[in-house]
Amino acid sequence: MTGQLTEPALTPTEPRRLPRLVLAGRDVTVATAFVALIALLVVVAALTAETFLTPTNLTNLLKQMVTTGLLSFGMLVVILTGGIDLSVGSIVAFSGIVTAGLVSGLPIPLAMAVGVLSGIAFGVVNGTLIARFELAPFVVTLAALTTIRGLAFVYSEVPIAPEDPGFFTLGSATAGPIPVTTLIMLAVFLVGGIFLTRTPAGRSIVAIGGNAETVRLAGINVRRHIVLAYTISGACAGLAGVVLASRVGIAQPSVGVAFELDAIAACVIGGASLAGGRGSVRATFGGVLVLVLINNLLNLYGVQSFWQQVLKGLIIIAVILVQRTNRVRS
Amino acid sequence: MTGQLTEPALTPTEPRRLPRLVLAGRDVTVATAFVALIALLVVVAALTAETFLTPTNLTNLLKQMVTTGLLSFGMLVVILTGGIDLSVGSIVAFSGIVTAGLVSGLPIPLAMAVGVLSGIAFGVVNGTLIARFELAPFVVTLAALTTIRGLAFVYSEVPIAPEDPGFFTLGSATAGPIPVTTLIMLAVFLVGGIFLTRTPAGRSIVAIGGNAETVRLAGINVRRHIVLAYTISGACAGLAGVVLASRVGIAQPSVGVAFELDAIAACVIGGASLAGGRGSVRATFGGVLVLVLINNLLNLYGVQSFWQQVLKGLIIIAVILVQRTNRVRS
Amino acid sequence: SSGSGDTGASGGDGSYTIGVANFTLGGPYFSGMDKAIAAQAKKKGKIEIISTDANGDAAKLASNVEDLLSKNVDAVIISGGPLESAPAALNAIKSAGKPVVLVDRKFQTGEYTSWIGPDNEAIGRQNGEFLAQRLTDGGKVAIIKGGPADNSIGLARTNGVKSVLQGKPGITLVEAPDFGNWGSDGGLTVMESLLATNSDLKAVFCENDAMCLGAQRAIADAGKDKQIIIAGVDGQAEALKAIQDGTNYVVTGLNDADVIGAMGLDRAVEILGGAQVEKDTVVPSPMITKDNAAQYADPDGGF
Amino acid sequence: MTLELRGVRKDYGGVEVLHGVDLEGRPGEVLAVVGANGAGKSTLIKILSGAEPMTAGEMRMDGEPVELHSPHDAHARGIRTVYQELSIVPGLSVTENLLMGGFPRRRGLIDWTAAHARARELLEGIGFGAIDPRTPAGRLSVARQQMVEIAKALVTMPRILVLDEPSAVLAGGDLESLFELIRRLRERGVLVVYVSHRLAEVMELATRIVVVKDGWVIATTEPSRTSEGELIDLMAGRRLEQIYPGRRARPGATRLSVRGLTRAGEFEDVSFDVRAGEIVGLFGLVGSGRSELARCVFGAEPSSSGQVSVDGGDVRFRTPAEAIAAGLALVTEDRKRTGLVGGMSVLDNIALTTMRGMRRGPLIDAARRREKVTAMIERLSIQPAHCASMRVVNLSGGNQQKAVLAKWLLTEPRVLILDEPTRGVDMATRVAIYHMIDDLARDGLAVLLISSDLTEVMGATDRILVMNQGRLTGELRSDQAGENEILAHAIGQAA
Ligand SMILES: Nc1ncnc2c1ncn2[C@@H]1O[C@H](COP(=O)(O)OP(=O)(O)OP(=O)(O)O)[C@@H](O)[C@H]1O
Ligand SMILES: Nc1ncnc2c1ncn2[C@@H]1O[C@H](COP(=O)(O)OP(=O)(O)OP(=O)(O)O)[C@@H](O)[C@H]1O
Ligand SMILES: [Mg+2]
Ligand SMILES: [Mg+2]
Repeated sequence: MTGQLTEPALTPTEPRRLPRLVLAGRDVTVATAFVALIALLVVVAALTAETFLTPTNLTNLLKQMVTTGLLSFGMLVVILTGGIDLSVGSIVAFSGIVTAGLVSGLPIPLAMAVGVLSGIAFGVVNGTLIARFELAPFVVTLAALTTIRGLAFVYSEVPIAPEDPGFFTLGSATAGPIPVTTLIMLAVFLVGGIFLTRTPAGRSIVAIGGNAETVRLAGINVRRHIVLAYTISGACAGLAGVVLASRVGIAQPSVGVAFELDAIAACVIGGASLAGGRGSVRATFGGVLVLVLINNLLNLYGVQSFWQQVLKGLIIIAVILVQRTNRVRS
Repeated sequence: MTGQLTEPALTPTEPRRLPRLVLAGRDVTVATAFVALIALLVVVAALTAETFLTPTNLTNLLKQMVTTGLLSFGMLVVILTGGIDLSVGSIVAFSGIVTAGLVSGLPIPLAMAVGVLSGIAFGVVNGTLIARFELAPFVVTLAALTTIRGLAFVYSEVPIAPEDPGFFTLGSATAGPIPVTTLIMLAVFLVGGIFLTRTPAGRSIVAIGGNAETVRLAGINVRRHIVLAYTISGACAGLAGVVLASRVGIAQPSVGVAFELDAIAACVIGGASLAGGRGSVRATFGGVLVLVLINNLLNLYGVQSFWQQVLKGLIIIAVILVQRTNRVRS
Repeated sequence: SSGSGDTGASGGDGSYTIGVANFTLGGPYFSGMDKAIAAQAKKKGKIEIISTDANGDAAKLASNVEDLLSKNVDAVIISGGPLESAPAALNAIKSAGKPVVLVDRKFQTGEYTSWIGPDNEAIGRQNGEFLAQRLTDGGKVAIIKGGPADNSIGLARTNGVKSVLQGKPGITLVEAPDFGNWGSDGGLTVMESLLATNSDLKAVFCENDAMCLGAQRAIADAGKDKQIIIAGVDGQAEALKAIQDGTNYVVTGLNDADVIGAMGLDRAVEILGGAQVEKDTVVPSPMITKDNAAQYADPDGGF
Repeated sequence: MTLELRGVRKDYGGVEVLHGVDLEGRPGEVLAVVGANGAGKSTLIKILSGAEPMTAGEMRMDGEPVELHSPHDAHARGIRTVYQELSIVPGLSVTENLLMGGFPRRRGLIDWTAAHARARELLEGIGFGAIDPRTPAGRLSVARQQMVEIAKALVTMPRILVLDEPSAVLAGGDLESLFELIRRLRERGVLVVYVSHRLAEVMELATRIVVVKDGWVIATTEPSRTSEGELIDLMAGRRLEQIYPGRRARPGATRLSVRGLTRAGEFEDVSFDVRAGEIVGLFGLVGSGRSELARCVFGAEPSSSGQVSVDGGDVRFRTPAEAIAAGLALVTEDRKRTGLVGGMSVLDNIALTTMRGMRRGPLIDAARRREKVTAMIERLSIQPAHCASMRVVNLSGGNQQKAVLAKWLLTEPRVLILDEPTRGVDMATRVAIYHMIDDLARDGLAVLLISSDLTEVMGATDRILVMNQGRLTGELRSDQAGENEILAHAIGQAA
C-alpha cells in the first residue's frame, strides 16, 4: 500500500467558525465607527465653537471641501488599482491657467472643457506609461508633477484673471444655500460610487488592486483599466483646476502645490489601502470631511498657524489609530 | 511490468542547465547598463557643456549631491521594508534650525549632535507608530511631515544665522578637492551598504520587505527592525539638516520642502521597488548621481527655469524606461 | 539716489557679464524682477546676463552663485525672495572679490555691496493711514499674512499697518490664524474663514496683492463688497485694475519689480564702472488709489 | 475536442525545462500528468493555458494548429485552467471572483442580486453548495478558496479543463465533490488534464496517465495496465523499496508538553506530550484547528490560556523568537505566505533563521553561511543543485517546500512541528522527507506531524492525535489504528 486513500465521503461538516458573521459584519462596524467619529467631530465643533453652525461657516465648509473632494475621488480610483497619482496638484494649476488663458478667445464652457480635457490628456499619458511600460506609478506621476508644473509656468508665468464675469459663475453660483461647485463634487462622488460598485469597469479596477494577475487571467484588459483609472484621476484634477480658477477668479501657475497629499490622506483616513484593492467611496468622502473639519475647527478656535500644522498631523494619526482599533476589534 | 513505455527512460544526466549563469548574471547586466547610462550622461555633459569638467563645477556637483544622497540612503532602507518616509524634508528643517539655535549655548559639535538626535527621535516615533500600531507608513510620515514642519516653525519662526564662524566649518571644509560633506555622505553609503548586505539586521530589513510574516516566524523581531529602518532614515535626515544649515550658513524653518520626492526618485531610478524587498545601495547612489547630473546639465546649458522642470520630469521617465527595458531584456 | 537713467557704464568698454541668482521664480513678482533685469541689460547693450533659479532651495542658491563665479561673471545680483540671508553665497562672492547687488530683499546678515529695494514697513504704514482715514467710525480690520515671519518682508508690512492702526479709537485688529501662502487661492480661503468668525469686518489688509484678489472674491461671494474695503501691497496688474474700476479694492502700495530690477542692474554697472554708490537705496513705493491708478497701470509690464 | 502537443520546448533564461513534449488528449478523457517535483508539469500547463509562450513546438486543437498568446486566447478556445498557486482576489466576494469575466447586468449596471443568485446556482450545480457566494473569498479556508478556483473555471463550460494539483489542499467531502465533478465533466465530453502527486486518486480518476520526468515524457499508460508502485518507480527513475521507514518507537523523556491550551473561537483545552525520539501525527479534517494550534504553540499567535513547555518548565511562548530559542521549529502549511521570502535567494531564505548565530564580529560570516546552506541543499537534495543564488520563487513547488524545511533544520531544533510538509511534494521527495524525519527522531528529536493525509499519518508516525472542531478527540497508536477508527474520531463520531 503506497498510495493515499481518499477519505470516505464526509458530510461537509461546516467548520466551527460560526462567529464568521461577526467577521462578515466587520465592514459595517468600521463604517459605523467612522460615521460616529465624524458625528463626534461635528458635535464637539458645534458645542465648542459658537460660529461653527452659522450659515456662513457651513457654506464655507461646503466650498472648501470641493477641491480636496474632487482630487480625492480620482485618487481613490488610482489607489484602488494599487497605484498613486502625485501629479494632481500640478494638473490643477495647468488646467486652471489654460482655461483662464483661453477664456479671452473661446466661449467660457468650451475653455473650461479644454481645461478638463488637458487633465484627461495628462491622465492618459500617466496611465499609459504606468500600464503599457510597467513603470512605477510613484515615479511616473512624480516626474509628471515636475513636468506639468513646468508646463503651467511655460504657458503663463503670471497669473491670468479673465475679464469676463461669466468666468466666475461656475465658482460662485449657488443652488439654494448650496454652492454649485459642491453639487458638482457630490455628483462626482455619486456617479463615481456607482461606477466603482456597479459597473464591470469599476469592479475590474478594484479587482486589479487585489490581484492583477488573476484579473488578467480572467480575460480582462488590465492595462486599459489602469489607464482608465489615471484618466479619471486626471479628469478630476482638471475639473478641480477649472472649478478652483473660477472660484478664485484668477488662475495662478503656482497653485496646487502639495494638493496630492491631502487627497491621499483623505483616502487613507477613509480606510483605503495604498497596496490597492481596498477602499470605499463613502469612506473617502468621510475622509474629506474629516480633513476639512479639522482645518475649519482649528481656524475657528483661532489656533495659530504652526500649531495648526502640528495639531493637524497629530489629529490625522489619532483618527487612523481609532480607525485601526475598530478594525482590529471587528 | 504492465505499463507501456512510449519512450525509453532517459538517464537524468542531460546537461540542460548550463546556461544558468546567464540568469544569475541578470543583476550584473542591469547594473552594467546603469553604469553605462551614467557614463553616457557624463560623456555627453563633458562634450557639450564646456564648463562641465571645470574643477569648480565638479566640486559643485560633489556638494550638490550631499543632501539628496543622505536622504536617499535613509529612504532606501525604509523602502526596502516596504514603507516610505515622507517626513525627511521637515526633519531636515527641524534639525537644522535646532542646531543653529543651540550653537549660541552649546559647543558646536554638541549642538550638531542634538540636531542629528532630533532626527533619530522623529524616526523612532515614525517607526513605532508604523510597526507597533500597524499604521500605513504613507499616512504616518505624511502626518509627521506636517507636524514636524510645524514644530520647526514653533521652535523659531525666523531664520537663525549663528555668528560663530565655526558653524560653517563642516559645510565648507574640504579634504583636498573633495568637500568634507561629500565624504560624509560617501561614508554613509559605504557603511550602509555593508549594513544592508552583511549584517543580520540589514538582511532582516530586506527580508521584511519581501515577506514580513515569514520573517516574524523565523524568530526575527519585525517591529524592532521596522523601527530601526525609520530611525536610520530619521538619522540621515537629521544629519542632512545639520550639514545643510552649516553649508548655507543659516537655518530656515521653511527649508526642505519636497526633498522627500527627490530622495524617493533616486531610489526608484536605482531600481528599488516601492513594494519593498528590492533595491540596492549602489544603484541608489547611481540614482542620486543621475538626478544631480540632470540638474547640473540643465543649468550649464542655460535651460530656462520652467523648461528645466519640464525636461527634468521627462528625463526621469526616460531613465526609468531605459532601466526597465534592460531589466526585461535581461 | 541714483535713478534708472541711461547713464551707461563709466569705465572700460562697458561690456560686462552679470550673474543673476534668483532664489525662486515661482511667483509673478520674482519672475518679473528677473525679466526686468534682463530687459534693462538689453536696453543698455553689451551686457550679458546669466540667470539662475534655485527653485526655493537655499543650498542650491549657494551652488548657483558658485557656479556663476566659476563662469567668471563680473558681478552678481541676488534676488533673494523670502530668503532671510545667504551667508555661504555672500562669502563666496566676497572671496572672489566681486561686487554683489541685492534687489528687493536685504539680507539680515553678511556683507553686500549695495541693496535696492522697498521699505516694506513704510508701505504698511501708508496703507494703515489710508485705512484709518476711510474708517472714521472705527471698525474691525482683518490682516491676512502670507507666511511665517521667516519671511520678514511680510512681517514688516504687517507691522507697518499695525503701528498706525493700533490704538486708533474704535479700530480693532483681527489677525487670521492661517496663512494665505501669498496666493489668490490662499487669500480666498483665509478670507472665507475670517468672514465666518467676523461678520462685522470693515476692512482687510493682505501682505500682497495676490491674496487680496482672492479675498476680494470671497467678500463678493459673501455679498459684503459694500461693507469691506481691501488694501494690498505690490501693484499687481489685476489689483491696479480693480482699484481703477472703483471696486472695494481701495489701495495698494507700489512695489515695482520693473523699477527695482532695472535699478539693480544699473547699480551693478555703476559699481563695475568704479562709481561710488549709495549702499542702501530705498525705492519709494507710491500709494496707489483710484485717483492715480491709471497712471501706474502698465499693460505691457511684466507684472 | 482533441488536443495535441508536438515537440513542445520551453526555456527560462536559457535553461531548457521542457525538451520536446508530445501529448494527446480526446474528449471525455481524464489525462493525468504525474512526475517528480520540478519535472515540468506546471510549466507544461502554463503553456497549455496561454500563460507562458512555448519556445518551440506546436499545439493543435481538432487538428488545427493554434497559437496561444495570452490566457484570454485560451479562454476563447474553451481552455480553462486552475493553477497550482491560488489566485483569487481576496478582498472580493466569491460571486465576483467567479463572474469577473462577465456580470449579469440591468440597464448597463451590474445586477448584484442576479449575480449572487447565479453564483449560488453555479456552486450548487457543481456540488460546492456549502460556499456562501457573498463571503469575501479571502475569508474562506484554503480548501474552500481552491473550490472557488475550480468553480471559476466552470463558469462557462470549458472544452478542456486543466487542473494543477487541485486536490493538494482538499480533503474529505470536498475532495469527494471534486471527483464527482470530474466524472460528470467527463460524461459531458470535457477533456480534463489532471496533475497530481496523489497516485491513488490518479489511479481512480484517470483514463490515461502521462509520466513526466526532467522535462521529457517518459511513459504513457493507463490505470488498468500499471500500478502505483510502478508509477513511483518511473517518476523517481529508480525503485523505491520502502515508502515509510519501519519505526520502532523508543521514546525518551517528554520534550514538548502542551497543557490545556485554548484560543477562544479556534481550539479549546488541548493537552498532549511529544517525547524525544517520537513522531506524533496530528490528524483532522481541514479546518479542525490544527494549524491554529501549531501557531499558538509556536508563539506566532497568542493563546487565551494554557501552558506550553519544552523540556520542562511552565511557559507560553509570546513570540516565535522565544519558541525558537527553546528549541522549537515550525514548518508552516502555506509556504508562499509564511514560509518563504519570494524575492530573495534560496541562500538568504535558508539562512534566515540562523543569521544571528553565524556572525563574525557584527558581520555575517558569508563563507560559513554558504557552506552550511550548501550542505543543507545537498542533504535535502534540493534541485537544481546549484540553486543557492537563484530566487526561491523560481524553484518548483516541492523544492520550495524543501527549502523551508532546510531553513528550520539549520536551527537544529529539539522539537519540530511540521504542518502538511508533503503537500504538493512528489513521492520520491516524500520518502526522503519521511526518512529524514525518522533519522532526526532517532537522534532524539521530537516531531509533531500535522497532516490531512491519512495514509501518511498512519505510516510515518508512532502515535496519532485526532482533532475535531478545535478539540482533541482521540489518541491512537499508529500500528494499531484503523482508518475508519481515525476518521470516526475526526468527524466526532467515535464510540
Ligand atoms: N520562472 C521561472 N524561471 C526559471 N526557472 C523556472 C521558472 N519556472 C519554473 N522553472 C523551473 O522549471 C522546472 C520545472 O518547474 P515546474 O514548476 O514546471 O515543475 P512541476 O513539475 O510543476 O513541479 P512540482 O511538482 O514541484 O509543482 C523547475 O526546475 C523550475 O525550477
Ligand atoms: N480568519 C481566517 N480568515 C481566512 N482564512 C483563515 C482564517 N483562519 C484560518 N484560516 C485558514 O483556514 C485554514 C484552516 O485553518 P485551521 O488551523 O483552523 O485548520 P486546520 O485543521 O489546520 O486545517 P488545514 O488542514 O486547512 O490546515 C487555514 O489554512 C488557515 O490559513
Ligand atoms: Mg507544479
Ligand atoms: Mg492547517
